[in-house]
Amino acid sequence: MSEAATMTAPTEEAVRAEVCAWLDANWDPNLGLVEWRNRLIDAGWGAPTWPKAWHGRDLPPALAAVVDQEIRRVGAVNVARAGVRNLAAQTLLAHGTDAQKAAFLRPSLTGEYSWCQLFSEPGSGSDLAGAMTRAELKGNRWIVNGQKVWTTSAHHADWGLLLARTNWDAQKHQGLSYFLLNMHQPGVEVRPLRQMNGHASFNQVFFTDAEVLPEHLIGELGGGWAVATTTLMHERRGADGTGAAAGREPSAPRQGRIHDEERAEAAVANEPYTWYPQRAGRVDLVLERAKATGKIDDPVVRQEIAKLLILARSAEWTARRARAAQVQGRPQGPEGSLGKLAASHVARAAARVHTLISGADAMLSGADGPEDGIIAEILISVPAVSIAGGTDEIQRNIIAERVLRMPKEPGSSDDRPFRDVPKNVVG
Amino acid sequence: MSEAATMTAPTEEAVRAEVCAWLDANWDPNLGLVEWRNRLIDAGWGAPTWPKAWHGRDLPPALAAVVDQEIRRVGAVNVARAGVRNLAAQTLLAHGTDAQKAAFLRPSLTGEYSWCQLFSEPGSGSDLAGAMTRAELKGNRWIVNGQKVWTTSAHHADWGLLLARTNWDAQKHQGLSYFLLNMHQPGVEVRPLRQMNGHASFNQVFFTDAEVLPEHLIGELGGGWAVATTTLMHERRGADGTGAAAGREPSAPRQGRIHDEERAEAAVANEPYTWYPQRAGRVDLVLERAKATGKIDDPVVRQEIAKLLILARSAEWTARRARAAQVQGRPQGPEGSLGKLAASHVARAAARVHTLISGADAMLSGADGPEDGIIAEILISVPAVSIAGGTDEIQRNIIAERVLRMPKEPGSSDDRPFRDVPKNVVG
Amino acid sequence: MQFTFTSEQQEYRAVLRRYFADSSPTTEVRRLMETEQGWERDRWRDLNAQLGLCGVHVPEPYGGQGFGMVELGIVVEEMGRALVCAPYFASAVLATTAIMNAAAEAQKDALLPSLVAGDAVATLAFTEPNGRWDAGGVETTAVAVDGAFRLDGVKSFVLDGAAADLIVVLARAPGSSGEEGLSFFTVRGEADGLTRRALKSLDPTRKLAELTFKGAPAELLGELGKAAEPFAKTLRLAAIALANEMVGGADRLREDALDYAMMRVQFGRPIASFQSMKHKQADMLLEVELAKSAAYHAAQAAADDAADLAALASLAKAAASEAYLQTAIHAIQIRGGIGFTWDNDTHLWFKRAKSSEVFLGDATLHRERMMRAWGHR
Amino acid sequence: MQFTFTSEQQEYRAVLRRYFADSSPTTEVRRLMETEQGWERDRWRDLNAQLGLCGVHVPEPYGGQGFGMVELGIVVEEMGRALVCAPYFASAVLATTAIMNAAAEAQKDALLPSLVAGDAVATLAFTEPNGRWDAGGVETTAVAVDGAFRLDGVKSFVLDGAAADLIVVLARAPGSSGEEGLSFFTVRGEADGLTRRALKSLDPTRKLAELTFKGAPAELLGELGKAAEPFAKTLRLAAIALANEMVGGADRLREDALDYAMMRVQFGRPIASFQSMKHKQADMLLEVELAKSAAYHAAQAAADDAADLAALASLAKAAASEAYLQTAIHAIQIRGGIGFTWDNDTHLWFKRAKSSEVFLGDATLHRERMMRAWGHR
Repeated sequence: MSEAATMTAPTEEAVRAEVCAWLDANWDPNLGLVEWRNRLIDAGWGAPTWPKAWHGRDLPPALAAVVDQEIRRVGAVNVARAGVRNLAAQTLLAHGTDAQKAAFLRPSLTGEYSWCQLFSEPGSGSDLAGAMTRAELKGNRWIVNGQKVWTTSAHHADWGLLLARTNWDAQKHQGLSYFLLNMHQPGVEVRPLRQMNGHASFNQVFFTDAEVLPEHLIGELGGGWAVATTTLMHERRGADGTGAAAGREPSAPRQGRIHDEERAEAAVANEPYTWYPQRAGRVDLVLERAKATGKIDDPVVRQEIAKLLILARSAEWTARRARAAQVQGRPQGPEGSLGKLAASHVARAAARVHTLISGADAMLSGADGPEDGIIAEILISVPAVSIAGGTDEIQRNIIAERVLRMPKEPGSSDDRPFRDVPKNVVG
Repeated sequence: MSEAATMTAPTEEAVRAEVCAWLDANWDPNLGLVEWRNRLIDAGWGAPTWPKAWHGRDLPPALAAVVDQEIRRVGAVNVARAGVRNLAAQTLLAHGTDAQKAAFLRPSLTGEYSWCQLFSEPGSGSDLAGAMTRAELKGNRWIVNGQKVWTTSAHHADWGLLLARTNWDAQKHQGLSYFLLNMHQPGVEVRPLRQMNGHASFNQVFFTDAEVLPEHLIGELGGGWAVATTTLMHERRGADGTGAAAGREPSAPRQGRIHDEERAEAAVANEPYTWYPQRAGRVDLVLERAKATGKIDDPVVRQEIAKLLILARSAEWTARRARAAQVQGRPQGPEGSLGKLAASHVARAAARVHTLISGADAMLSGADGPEDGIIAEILISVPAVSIAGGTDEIQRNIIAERVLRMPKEPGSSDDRPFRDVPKNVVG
Repeated sequence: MQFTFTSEQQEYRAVLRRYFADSSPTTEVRRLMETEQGWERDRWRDLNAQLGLCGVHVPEPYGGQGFGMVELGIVVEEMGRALVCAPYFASAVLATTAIMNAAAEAQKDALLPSLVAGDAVATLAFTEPNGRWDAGGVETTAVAVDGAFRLDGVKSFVLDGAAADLIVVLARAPGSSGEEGLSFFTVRGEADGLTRRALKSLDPTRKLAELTFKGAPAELLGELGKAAEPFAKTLRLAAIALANEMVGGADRLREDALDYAMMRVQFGRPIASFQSMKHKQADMLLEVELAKSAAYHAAQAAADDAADLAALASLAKAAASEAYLQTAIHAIQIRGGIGFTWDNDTHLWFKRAKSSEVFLGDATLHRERMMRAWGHR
Repeated sequence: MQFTFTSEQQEYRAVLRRYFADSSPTTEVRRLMETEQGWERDRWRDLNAQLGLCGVHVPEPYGGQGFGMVELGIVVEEMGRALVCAPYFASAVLATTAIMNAAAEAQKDALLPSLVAGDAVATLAFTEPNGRWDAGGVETTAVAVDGAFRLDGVKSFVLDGAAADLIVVLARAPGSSGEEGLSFFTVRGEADGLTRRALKSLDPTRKLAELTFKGAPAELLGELGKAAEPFAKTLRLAAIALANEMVGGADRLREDALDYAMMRVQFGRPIASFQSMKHKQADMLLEVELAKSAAYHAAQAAADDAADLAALASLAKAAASEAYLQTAIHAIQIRGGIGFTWDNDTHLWFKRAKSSEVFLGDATLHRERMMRAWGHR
């Protein structure tokens, strides 16, 4: 939101009154999902922190939270604002042309366009800027060839946020450009990527002469890294739990055509995430499991459970300190960047405790395993927490350099032309 | 010992028989300490692994152990071969001229010369090659100015192993030279360095125009680092517990003038080390303390004690695997370099367990503290284990690079002239 | 539940931090810790007069400022950060809180104002040589001899016990046990039948004493036999205060270690540029921030009089015990040999971390208390 | 006590390592783990025939090679390293050891040769759905009905229990408890009154089954009511064997993770050149070497029939449980996302580490057993 906006921000009471009045007048569960969302968008209630010029009201986060609250309270559906969709929108708001904003923001909020992020590659895991997927301008088309990986929802995404190399003679970060790629075209092949826990919530995406229109270049040619960092910054916020996740909260089962449409949308969007609670360690199951098995009476197990609860609660309170500071509009303290690293510790500790509690049963999975296989899924899913969305090692680098302002390692600034930089052979 | 030697090594029986016969004929507790040691040295039994040309017999470690064993068995005194004295001798054997060996080896073995190591400086802790103490040749003397630190026994040493910079325009490692410095001269001031546990087992050594004779340069001018690595290699062996520590084992109280002399010598040599057992965590005290306090019945404490014992025993067995391989003359496996790092883990775990066992009493020290203050001394001495003689971080670097053959970090090879390298300002 | 400090609270913290930085440099800490008492009465009275520290959580009627546990938490956190040598924890936290929880109105009127003013220094004597941090460990007995009470028994680990003017003592009726028959008493520091012996503490900035009562004359504080509940409440608040003091010290250690790493050069580069150092500092930040969150949350819960305060207090103390000591260990390690020397200041906080780790009960004890308080059994 | 392997033992290890590397690549492990049985009888018979694995620790009179626990430790370590899919642990380690410890001479003559030859596959059924790894957990009863024994009860977590030809079962006299009234029995895999159900295991390379006995006919093995001591001895040796199998897997994981770090490039340099990676690899080496020392020492102690073997066996299992899982966690982390994929081999060992962590009792159980065995109470 703009500086000007914060200064002239209306009061909470005023906002609450205005949105309530509007909802009374407009909310109707028998509307079509897209139809209703267009109304929200026209009124600026769907994305209150966005600029007035683009479907928003320039409201500070604290007041936007009030709006979302009221929309939930009356049981109304909100716009589609979660996950990659939000990253796409924030990136367009920051770097898009008016034409691009006009073309993509509204259909994203209505849910008509769904998105996926095409950054990671097999050869460059933590080193996103080392992308080797190439985009070459041939005639009036960008021709894309290469391979991406860890792409959630690629199989049903309409558009992809693509980071591709357009200049191999420039230094690594200077040779990248950022495109919007239409996923519905022959040059794009999406293959599911099976994981050690049997789920396939990610995809590999292969480009063979895939096409991108010139007007779908975001930002400057060769300026892709700057655009990507905006996307990543918003992604990290989400991971820290400090981002606006309003759209994600599941609404209680309600009647009406619009709710059915929303549930169908959510079912598709959430399908890849069914095991994510297990990945996080399911701290919520620990006490009931300990009581069910009688291990709650074992002093040694009690200590381990206590350590886990202390870690989990402290992490939760740390995230809330960060959110509270953000809502107050005060500069966020160090606590903001710690959420992801803390989550890794919590998940690993939870897996240990679940093993301790389950004993021999920890060897069993599926229908034979405790909690109908949930415990086994925890044990073989937790290793992903400290990797997905930036490994613990990367998180520590980020905390050290961005929060603690510690210097980069020598030799980390590599000014060779990218074609001369050592790379992994992938194939 | 030389290659040739190993091939023609005599049998264990032969060696045992020969040394026994010699001891029967020569051992006499009423001899003077130096007198007796000179006999041992003349016979080559004092340093059996050393070359025949220099007081030794070119025996492999396994057979040398037999000799030491027999000397202990008959209750005879051995030569002075422990600690820095051994480092000095090994360094001279590897890099000294015949004149230097002739001048220093024998009086070291007899105990007439005691030694200290003048490597570390306030400005270069882990970075020994960053030494800033300068030696300049003026007329026919090397004039030494600067400051050393962490010098054990400097206050009663006769000679110092000095690493000093003789060329500031060469790269860091090329500008160093290695000298033997006479500690008994006006230009040398030794000040005790008090530690957080109240002990002062180290010294600071200040040089103000201290003098070194040209013939006391060891190895090449500018070749000091190569010589120092020999010293350090033998020091690390000692730290790993894989070195020949025969001389260090305290002999049981025995009668005779020579034993009194030896005890007096040991008292001086061991004085700085009284707190070292506490620094290592005193695992030996854990069970009796747990039984005395009744904490042995606490299942939680039992687990922590068990973890400690498992760690300590495994570390001990790992060191013995390394020694056994060494004695067999087989190439030492990775287990050899792990001793020091393992010792840090053991000590920290022991401090935790002692705290758990002592409870509120852990706040008390001296006569009011448990075990007459020993527990308190453990708690405030353990932090030194992971620092002294190479920090845990340095140990990990060494293991990664020398054992696992992992590459050095980029930028770690610094070919600037030393005068241009950033340094610490030391007050 | 509030998760940030108000701007007034932040301003108050800033004032205290500046003040303690000026008035309690480590040269001063070192000077005072070498004295037998560990603090100086005049300096302490002045400091208290200027900042009104002792009354921060005491209602105005007794001369206090009428703030709550959040403000008290800020005071002790800043004191822990600067390692201020003062009888604050003994007098303002332990004794004053016990009096507020247990005493009759008239007794509060009589005792609190001089403690708030810093004219008198008090402490709380409850633990005994058995080292237990609960009512069950109390063996000292109180008997009424023609109307006046007399105490017999030994108290140990009494904070500033050798210097305090007034000692609040937890004792029990002969033959009683556990939570039964417990009462608070006040005993004058100079009372007959009371022998005070300074204990040699591992942490020279925290003075402890052993008090032996042989028929020492005592005045009943509050209701006879009803001390169990106010004592438990006092211990909860004390644990929360200690946790806040500890995270203050831990955060100071972390910051100083970071400054050192930024300044110290090895192998031709600042050691702060080594990845292992960067990761260690990141881990330290995480551990300290988590412990701070627990300590702040407990203080806020106390201000809100939360139902599960007992669990949250033990949670905060357990988290602080681990985080402070671990941070102190790292802080020495980061400095290498220098960090182990007497002249380097790190050991001052290391020793405070070590004594704080077990004072009022170690992490293991408080984890078990937390589980019980939450009813997990 | 011997702290190195003889050159013969080292040569034996080298032969096995080469052999398993050729015969059990991960393509083969993946193929077999997808089968219900998890191994193939013919392949197994051939492999055993060529290397005489099943008889390594069995005296010559029974067709074995007459070596001891050190050689058995080498076999299982190399199998754990290559993740060989075979009924070795069930038949050669558990069942064969139980028979050697408990059976009468004539029974050994009758049973051992075919097990040593690999013609028959046996297993040991002792744990029950209560998941206890000791005699006290046994509820299955044996009753003599006109001269023949019949078993009733349920055994679970039985290794290769669904495929074994012969099952050695630990059962007790009705009404007995604890160490009393325990006897070993043999039951044919196809016996009436025995229902076998394969359990879905988290670790697909280790097949477990639940066996339900309803009046199943059984033959007494060894002395009636005297199984407690031979069972305890069998468990000790099994724990030592498992510890050695585990350190083999851990060392393989460590080496592969190191190779990956040397080869993988990020930010224009091999990730092996990052200090945090170097330190992690050093820590992994330390943890694995310590666990290897404990496992080797326990095997040697078994060969020497050391007095405190029970303690040393539990020590080795506890150390291996922690080291194997921790190494597996690091091995995945070092590879990043790739390490979490199904096509990457790391998870095969991770899952084996996870099931081995609790099989025969977790680290907590064995730490307590070690303390008791050493008489620390």
